[in-house]
Amino acid sequence: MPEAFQPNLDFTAVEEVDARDAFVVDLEGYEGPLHVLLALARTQKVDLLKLSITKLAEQYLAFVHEARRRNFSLAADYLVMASWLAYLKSRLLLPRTEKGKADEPPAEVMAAALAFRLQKLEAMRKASEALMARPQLKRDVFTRGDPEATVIVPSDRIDASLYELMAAYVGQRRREQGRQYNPTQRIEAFALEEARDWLRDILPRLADWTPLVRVAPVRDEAEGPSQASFTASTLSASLELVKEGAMDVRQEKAFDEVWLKRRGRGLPLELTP
Amino acid sequence: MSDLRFAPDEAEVERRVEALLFAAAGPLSAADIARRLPEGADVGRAIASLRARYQGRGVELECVADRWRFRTAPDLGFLMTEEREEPRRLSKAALETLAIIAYHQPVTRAEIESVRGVSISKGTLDLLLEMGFVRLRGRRRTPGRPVTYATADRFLEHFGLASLYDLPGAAEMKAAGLLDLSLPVGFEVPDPSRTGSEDEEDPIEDGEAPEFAQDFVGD
Amino acid sequence: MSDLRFAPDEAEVERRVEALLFAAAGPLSAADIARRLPEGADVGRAIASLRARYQGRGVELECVADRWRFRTAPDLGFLMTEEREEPRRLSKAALETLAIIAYHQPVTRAEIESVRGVSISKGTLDLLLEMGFVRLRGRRRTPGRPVTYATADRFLEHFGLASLYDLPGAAEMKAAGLLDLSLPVGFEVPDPSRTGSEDEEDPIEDGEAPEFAQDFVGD
Repeated sequence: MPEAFQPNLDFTAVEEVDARDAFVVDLEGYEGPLHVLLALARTQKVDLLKLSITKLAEQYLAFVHEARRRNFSLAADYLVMASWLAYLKSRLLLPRTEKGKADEPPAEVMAAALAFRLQKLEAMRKASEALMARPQLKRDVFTRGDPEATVIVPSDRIDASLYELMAAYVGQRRREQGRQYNPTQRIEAFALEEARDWLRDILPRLADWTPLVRVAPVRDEAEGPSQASFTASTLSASLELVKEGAMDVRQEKAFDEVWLKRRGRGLPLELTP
Repeated sequence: MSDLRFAPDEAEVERRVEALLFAAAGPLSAADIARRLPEGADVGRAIASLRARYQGRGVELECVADRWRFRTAPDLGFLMTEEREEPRRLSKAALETLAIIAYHQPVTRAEIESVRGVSISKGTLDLLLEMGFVRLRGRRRTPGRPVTYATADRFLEHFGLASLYDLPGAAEMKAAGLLDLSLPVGFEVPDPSRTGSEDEEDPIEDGEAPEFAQDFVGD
Repeated sequence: MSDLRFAPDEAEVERRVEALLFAAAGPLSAADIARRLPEGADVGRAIASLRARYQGRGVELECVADRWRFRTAPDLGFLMTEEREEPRRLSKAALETLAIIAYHQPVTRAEIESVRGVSISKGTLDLLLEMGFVRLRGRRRTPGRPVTYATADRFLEHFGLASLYDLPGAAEMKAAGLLDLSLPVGFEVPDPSRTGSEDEEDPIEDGEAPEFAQDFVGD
């Protein structure tokens, strides 16, 4: 069998992992420096409280070094941890007689704190594993597939008085009266086409500004469109003629009289407010 | 975890059948069960044994259309109902619909809608029927033979009325300050006890309830 | 139908409790059950008796989140191929976060981050909230009034835990001081001055849930 295909079934290989190989640590699974530290600490195979922080610091620094060698960009917090560990290591190696900065706890305390922190993370890691190992609903255990729905019998007591019933009735009848609408005649509108023809006919006579109401046809019979319709359609048609360049329309201010005027041939479109 | 290939003993088959029937979303046939057990497992025996085991318990094994399922003992059905304690408030729509039915009965759905000016949601009439305030009364002898609605006994009981004659009329509404002089002429409050001529209607026949009410009719 | 006013004997109470638990769509508390039984019925005794009766059967009685439910025996999970739901895979980060919340609750986001040494992505807490495993519990009475998180009943139900005391290894961790969020001096962590009592929290008010969770609050 060719050597290259020999699968490595020797599980002790995992235990022989050194700082350099620790780089195989899945960076996606272990999101931060603490996770990497924990993975490295496990390779020391000791109780986390007996961990050699000096050795761990060396392992971590080797890890960071390896990452750089491989041009693997590490997030800033990995580097912060690296410098903190380098500092901690140097202090741990100092003779005990030399004191650190006054406002700083002894190096041993800092090391113990780190070990404790790793222990906490380890505890949570184990806890999540223990949780996942429990029988889970709909994976390992199942509740009744076809529960019998509880029939809710509605309360007999209903909040509704006779007064409310009467009020509800009267309220609606009132609204109904308000809605009554009996159109007695067909509404006829002054058609837009007619309005346009009408305007074109009288256009020659609109040499001066003329109010809309005097341009619109005047209703002279009881039948036919209302005066409002005559006026409205004439206004609409006039706007179309403005667009065609045949006339100008102006209004001094809102709700004011609308004035119409024929546009002289060749005059530019007058933009009036 | 048990090994599927290892032939389970009788007691183990029974456990498995019990678990399968319990977790299933519907009744299972013996074949359904057998399919999930190792070959040769005696499903019939396990079912018979389970049936005996649950006999007289709060839960029983029942056979429906050749399929098996657990269900609570029939005499304990009353436990599965839950009394709702708070009084229910009728929605505005329900109260208004009820008022129209009360005063204009027998009335069709279209007529109710024409007074209300909006269409009635399916749920509103359902609710009134379910509560026993309203009943289907008959079919109007007009094209389409629409169903007519009327109040049911529960309506009178709830509002403390001896009969429909006692439903307050225009005079009482006026006295209650609900009607005033500004009301247009021609406003009339119909007298429901007088309009209910049977001649204009056919009775509702069994099983021909309108679709939207079928959940409640026959309860 | 049995008469509710007639005091049922022990065996009958057990039958009824059995029927109620079987029929229920979710776990029932002893109080839920007692409410449906005649006064004075010894629900606790009936539950204990039922538990013994179903011990080792295909279906067992289990306590989750202080409530009771029947469920299939854990060793028979392999049979339920049709009923099994593809579990939503939780990432390692989500699992760790869930464990930290479960073991340290009530816990703030900053505290979760201090245990893990990295910031939590928005999606992680969202997912746990959405799955109903985690809920917003209150606000810590510290500057900034940070929101605290706790597990929801659904978490206990999913993992088959009777209460938070039954979290695996919780007692040992607590004894080892591992569940204390205040770390020894000299290590940079956010300052979580906490012991987990309600006094230090304000309840979450309606509508003031942090933005990312608002879809889930109030469920």
